[in-house]
Amino acid sequence: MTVLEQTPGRDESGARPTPPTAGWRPRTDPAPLLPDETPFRLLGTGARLDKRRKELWRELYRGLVHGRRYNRQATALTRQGRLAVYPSSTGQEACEVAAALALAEQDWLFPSYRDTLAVVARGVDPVEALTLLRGDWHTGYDPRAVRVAPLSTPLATQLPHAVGLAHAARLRGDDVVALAMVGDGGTSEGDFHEALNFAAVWRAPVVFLVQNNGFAISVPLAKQTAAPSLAHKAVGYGVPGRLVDGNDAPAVHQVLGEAVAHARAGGGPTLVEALTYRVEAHTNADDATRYRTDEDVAPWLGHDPVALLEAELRNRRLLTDREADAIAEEAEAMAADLRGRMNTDPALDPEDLFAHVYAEPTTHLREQAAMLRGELAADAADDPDRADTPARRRATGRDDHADDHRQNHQERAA
Amino acid sequence: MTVLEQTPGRDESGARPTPPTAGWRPRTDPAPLLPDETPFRLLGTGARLDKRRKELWRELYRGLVHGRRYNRQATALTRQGRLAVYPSSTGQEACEVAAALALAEQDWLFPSYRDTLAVVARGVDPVEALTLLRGDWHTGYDPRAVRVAPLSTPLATQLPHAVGLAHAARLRGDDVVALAMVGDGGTSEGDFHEALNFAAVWRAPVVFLVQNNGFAISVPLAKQTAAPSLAHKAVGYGVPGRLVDGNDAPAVHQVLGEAVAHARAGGGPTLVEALTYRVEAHTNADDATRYRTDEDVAPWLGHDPVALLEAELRNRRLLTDREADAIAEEAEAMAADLRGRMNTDPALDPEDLFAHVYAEPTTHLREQAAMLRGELAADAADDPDRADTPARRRATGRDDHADDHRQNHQERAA
Amino acid sequence: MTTATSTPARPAPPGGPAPTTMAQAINRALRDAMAADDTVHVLGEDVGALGGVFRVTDGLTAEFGEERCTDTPLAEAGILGTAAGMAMYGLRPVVEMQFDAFAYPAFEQLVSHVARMRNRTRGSLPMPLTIRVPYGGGIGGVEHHSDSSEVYYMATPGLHVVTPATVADAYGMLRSAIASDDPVLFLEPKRLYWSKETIDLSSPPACEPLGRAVVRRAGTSATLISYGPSVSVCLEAAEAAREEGWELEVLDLRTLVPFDDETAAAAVRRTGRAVVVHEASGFAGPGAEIAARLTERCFHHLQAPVLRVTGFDIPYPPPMLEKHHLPGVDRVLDAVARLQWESDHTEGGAA
Amino acid sequence: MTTATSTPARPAPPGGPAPTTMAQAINRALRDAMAADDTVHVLGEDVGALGGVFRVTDGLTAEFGEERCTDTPLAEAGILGTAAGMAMYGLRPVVEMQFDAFAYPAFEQLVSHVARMRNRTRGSLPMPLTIRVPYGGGIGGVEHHSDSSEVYYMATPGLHVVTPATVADAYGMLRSAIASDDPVLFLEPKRLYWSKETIDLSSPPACEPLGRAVVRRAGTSATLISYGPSVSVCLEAAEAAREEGWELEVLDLRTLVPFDDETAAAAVRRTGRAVVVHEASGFAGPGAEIAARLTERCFHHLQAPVLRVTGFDIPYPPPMLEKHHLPGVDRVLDAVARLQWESDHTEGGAA
Ligand SMILES: Cc1ncc(C[n+]2csc(CCOP(=O)(O)OP(=O)(O)O)c2C)c(N)n1
Ligand SMILES: Cc1ncc(C[n+]2csc(CCOP(=O)(O)OP(=O)(O)O)c2C)c(N)n1
Ligand SMILES: [Mg+2]
Ligand SMILES: [Mg+2]
Repeated sequence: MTVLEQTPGRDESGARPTPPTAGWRPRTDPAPLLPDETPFRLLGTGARLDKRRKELWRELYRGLVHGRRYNRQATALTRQGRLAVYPSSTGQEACEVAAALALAEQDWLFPSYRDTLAVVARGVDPVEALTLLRGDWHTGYDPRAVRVAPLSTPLATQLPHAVGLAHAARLRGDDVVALAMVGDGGTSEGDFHEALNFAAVWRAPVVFLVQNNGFAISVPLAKQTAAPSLAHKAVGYGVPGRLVDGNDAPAVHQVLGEAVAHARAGGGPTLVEALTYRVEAHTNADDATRYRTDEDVAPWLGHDPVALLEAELRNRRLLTDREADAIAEEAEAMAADLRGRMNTDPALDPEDLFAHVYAEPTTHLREQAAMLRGELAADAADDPDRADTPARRRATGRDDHADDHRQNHQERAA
Repeated sequence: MTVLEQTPGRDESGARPTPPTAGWRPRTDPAPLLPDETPFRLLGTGARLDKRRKELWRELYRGLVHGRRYNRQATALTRQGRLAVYPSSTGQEACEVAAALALAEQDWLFPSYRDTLAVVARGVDPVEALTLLRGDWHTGYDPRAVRVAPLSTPLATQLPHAVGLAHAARLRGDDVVALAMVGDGGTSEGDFHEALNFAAVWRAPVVFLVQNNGFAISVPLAKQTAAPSLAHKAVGYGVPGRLVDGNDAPAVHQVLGEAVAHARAGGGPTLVEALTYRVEAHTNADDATRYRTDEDVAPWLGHDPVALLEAELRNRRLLTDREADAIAEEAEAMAADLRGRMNTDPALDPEDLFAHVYAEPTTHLREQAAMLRGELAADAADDPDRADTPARRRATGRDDHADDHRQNHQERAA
Repeated sequence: MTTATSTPARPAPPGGPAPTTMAQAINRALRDAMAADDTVHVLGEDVGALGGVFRVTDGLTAEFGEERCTDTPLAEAGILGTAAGMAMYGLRPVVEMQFDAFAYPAFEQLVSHVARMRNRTRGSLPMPLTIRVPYGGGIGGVEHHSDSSEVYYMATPGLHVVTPATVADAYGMLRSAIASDDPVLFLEPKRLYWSKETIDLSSPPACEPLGRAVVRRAGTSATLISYGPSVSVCLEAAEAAREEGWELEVLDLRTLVPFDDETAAAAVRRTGRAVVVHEASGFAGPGAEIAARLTERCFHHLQAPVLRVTGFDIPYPPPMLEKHHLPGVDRVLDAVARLQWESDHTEGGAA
Repeated sequence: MTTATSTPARPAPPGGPAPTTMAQAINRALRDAMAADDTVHVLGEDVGALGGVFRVTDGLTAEFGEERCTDTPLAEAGILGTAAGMAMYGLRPVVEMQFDAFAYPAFEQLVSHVARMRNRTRGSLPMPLTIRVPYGGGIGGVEHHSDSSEVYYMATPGLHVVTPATVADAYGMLRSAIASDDPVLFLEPKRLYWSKETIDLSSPPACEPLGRAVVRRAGTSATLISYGPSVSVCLEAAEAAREEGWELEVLDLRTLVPFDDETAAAAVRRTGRAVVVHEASGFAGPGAEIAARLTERCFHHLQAPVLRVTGFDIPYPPPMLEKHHLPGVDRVLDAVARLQWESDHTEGGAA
């Protein structure tokens, strides 16, 4: 039996439709696919922790502190003109960090444009992760090497990629899970729907993490969907839907971890909705006062992922002042390093514009590259007699340079 | 309070997101949105009928018989080359007819490419309804006059149109419901998702009818979705999902009627899944033996919508032999009329190609129309001296006809 | 993501000439159209409270209510598809696509329905839709925020495609687009949003109708043909060209579909030399059609082939490199220099 | 809906020359590619048991299993998007879009990802995807079944766009497309599916590489430039033209991107006159680029402007009218006649 034949949608009769008998029943039981009424939480529940989990919670804390600092630093870099734009995930660090930590080495992460932090938490160099946002033309990191897809700007379009990659890995017999991140707004796109459906039909090892942070730029969730929750979308694909407090890092990690394990075991995809909040404006260029008030934000400031975890760790005596200070210092050093390395413009070679459009540049692109090279050389040449007359810079390969050019011209001028 | 502010997704605080308190609850109760475990049925349930319903059932029966005959006749017309293609709805007549009858005069129908029968059942001339399938360039009927959108070939693309139209009518304060039809395959398209979501958020008066006929051309439902049922998709939009035996015409009519009434009363959209079966091949051009056997089809032939209703009516003594014969004769006459009127090619004017591309043909299109007119005139002219040399047919407005043409040419030739 | 401005497009004061940005002029055109005709509805992502990421719809929801200016769910096919349905009911929707590249999800709705609905229904269901698309580069946008997608629309029969190059045109052409009974792609050059003119929007200057090109600068040596964001580049180049002894004519096409053959061909015949300038990639770009059709119509007047100065045939470059991609004054002048001037050829012969 | 054929594209017998249809040649190319490379996966709507609505994938699932040739859910963006993901993992997906117009839902995936992924990742994530699109008219298809959508792809940097005109090319070019490390739009002229050639697919005839145009008929009077479904029209026209005393050269472009400037320009320079012929609409159609670039390169060799014979600028017409829309022999000859022949002009002068 092949992988595809094991998919859950298929009954024994293979491709045959359900007969029209009075005994028609749903093809799978919907009950276990529906999310719980309340979001899953761990912080404040008095959950018992073994040693491994204690370590994990501390590691999560470290990630949150670094993440918070990273967000702050990146936003500062936009003000200094060192980044073209930065969509901060302040307030959402629990989701970002837990997503990265839920994956094994060989797994793939498919981040959305807001998820630089998850990319960094996965181990990508903090400067490289900012390459696109900096105004450079490429992802910076090597996606195949780090198993992190490019940050996806067109919303929800990365979700089918995650499905295809996970499906391909499964077909090849490889143990790879893909985790794809999307926002509440992104769930409205057709690509979200198609990705979920393909994943379910193919039983692909994918985990979909929706960060419901309340807004799509200025548009609040109520204008985005009328669903009981976004996790309720899962049943429509025959996929389990899970709801989690997105500011409770251990809870997010646990739900994602279970979903990853389920996928790894051949159980197929899971849709996870994490309830969180975008504390800052959409990006540095946005003015959030136009669509929400400080009062709207306030309750969420009291439910801060960093503060929540820190309080719990201190309560449980899993974090000393000294340790907290050390982590803060480390984060400070990371920020200083980031600042320093972002302080210079990257050296971009204009000819790279043509280098990777195709495996081999076409003749046509080589001509264009040559033209640009010529222009740059002319600009660089300081000799004013040669450089100031644009007419001196000529592209080649045109008919006016053909052998019979002059002759033709003379006929014409005659 | 405006229409949009009454939408269910919005709590009192307007655009503000739910606070992150432990008291988080689904924004609407999912339970009533979930479909029943078994499809709704009326035939064979001993339901009591008042006079109005008796009349309705007889009317439905008449529609089914006509519909069945229409499908048969149209398929025959493809064999005679009178129709370019015909996607038959044989076996699905209950859905087609009930959909049309569930609507009031002022309502709109948005059919899919397979739903010619629903269009005819709504009252459109049987020949006009076939115009596009015949190979003509337009819908035949006037969509605005009959409130039937063009049969939609690109799958699921008509669903957002239905939402937009219903929403527009509601904004204008008009009492209009839109009923949009789509196949099981069509539910996989992004447009299905986006239409359902917009409808729910806007609380638009739309009813979505999915005819789950088991196949999308050759692809069986199991490869289309892993959902418990297609009706389970509804909860993910905050919309009620209903499941009905699609071969039970009174049941389909009742479920659709309730959904239409709900929409009319401002309750918003409903998603109805009708379980039915495509008894014939996808179209006359398809070869269904490649993907299913006669055995697969057999159980459905025993659950035929026409036979089911006829048996019930006869059981209940609501149909006499004489009445049944009269209806069959009527249907025969309709088919004869159809045959007769389809027996000639419609008179198409090639210049119509340019007539409705824009409100006013552009200069550019007028030139092209003139060129075609010239060609046709040349072809028509019997004078062989004039017509046989293509070079005699000249388009106008080119530079070779400019005033200085000859002069230029002579310069050049010099 | 979105490189937005935080400067609101505050409408110009109601009376008298005042410095006005293109964003403000578009905003005013929307307001005036909505006030004049209650079937005009604006919809899109963030067009409500936020006023759009470029603030072009600023204040419309406040003035006309959420039903007239509506924040939609985030789904472009859904936006255009529902707008098509609204148009089927007789409304005049004005749709905002947040950025050029984010109009692509709506491509099927556009090509298969919006462009063809009138035709398929013999005029029973016209599509009086306006689709506003901020397009083009030069604003330092990250990837997917600077595409010049006009040729996709030009190649689709049934659509009108227009783009303003001046503030006054932005107002007048948008009013005309909204009034049109056909679907109009109204392409807004992003980097001109903040360009200013002193105009009186309470009595807007007369504007040529859609479908007419306009000569922005008269000249005799050669004709620069352009539209939208590249018109100002051409005007600058024409200024600079005087040093070289050239008097360049500058034609602003304004409407790409339907194309104003008469004005464009006349301009080319006048000078006998022409260069088409645009930001979009050259290969199969807008300039291909412009060059091809003008050559068909003016062949014997041409002293040299119609040349094209365009973006390269590459994915739109990032902020740090876009200056190399965008047609600039130098590149335009280089092309003019290649138009086979006699003096040039003498030189050439001597070289 | 789908105007399908019920004649299966039964593969030609394994050895020796045999009459083979284009559909069979494509089928064989897919089989051979799948047999040669287990990373080649076919996916699309109805490509499995049915073998595709044109039977082009006939037998592949039976031979290679459902995992290698997969019936997908009905969602084109999903098909192309998941295929892109498979390519990211190193597979070589071959995607079937059932008909031209049904590729539009995948437009965003194509333009924003498939065409740009290699560039954005500096080659780390190439997209060795082949996207098969049956295109063009002439088969009596109802609306949305006969679009010539090639210009949308030509205008998108990062894609290769190819289309065969002969059975042998269909085989060879598809093998090359699948072997390419870049995304290739492989456009299959629907009405040539049943065209036949006698070839030996067990040792397929050598085929020019992608990127090369081929002269299908030598001539001296003028050059007809075409591709895909219109090449045979041009050959027929060339035959008929002899009566008029013209010896027409016929160039089959084969690859639209990258364009074979060298061969095409040489052909045009040889005759000094050229007509571009295609089914797609003319305005901003493929012929615009072809005419514009050949004029740029051959201006002084041209005795007349490069003319275009194309579909009208209208939505693709219905079966009953398509004959008026499609470029036919007469219309091609009319255009040739307008290429300003001397004899002609003498006549013209006398008229
Ligand atoms: C297809 C597409 N449409 C529009 C945009 C413009 N845009 C960028 S971010 C954004 C809002 C995203 O909201 P959400 O999905 O909730 O993610 P969040 O920003 O909250 O992380 C929009 C509309 C886009 N990037 N892609
Ligand atoms: C967007 C789009 N993709 C593909 C097709 C080709 N096609 C026509 S009918 C069909 C199957 C439709 O299946 P379903 O939605 O279940 O409707 P049914 O034919 O069963 O009525 C397909 C794939 C199409 N018409 N539109
Ligand atoms: Mg959000
Ligand atoms: Mg079906």
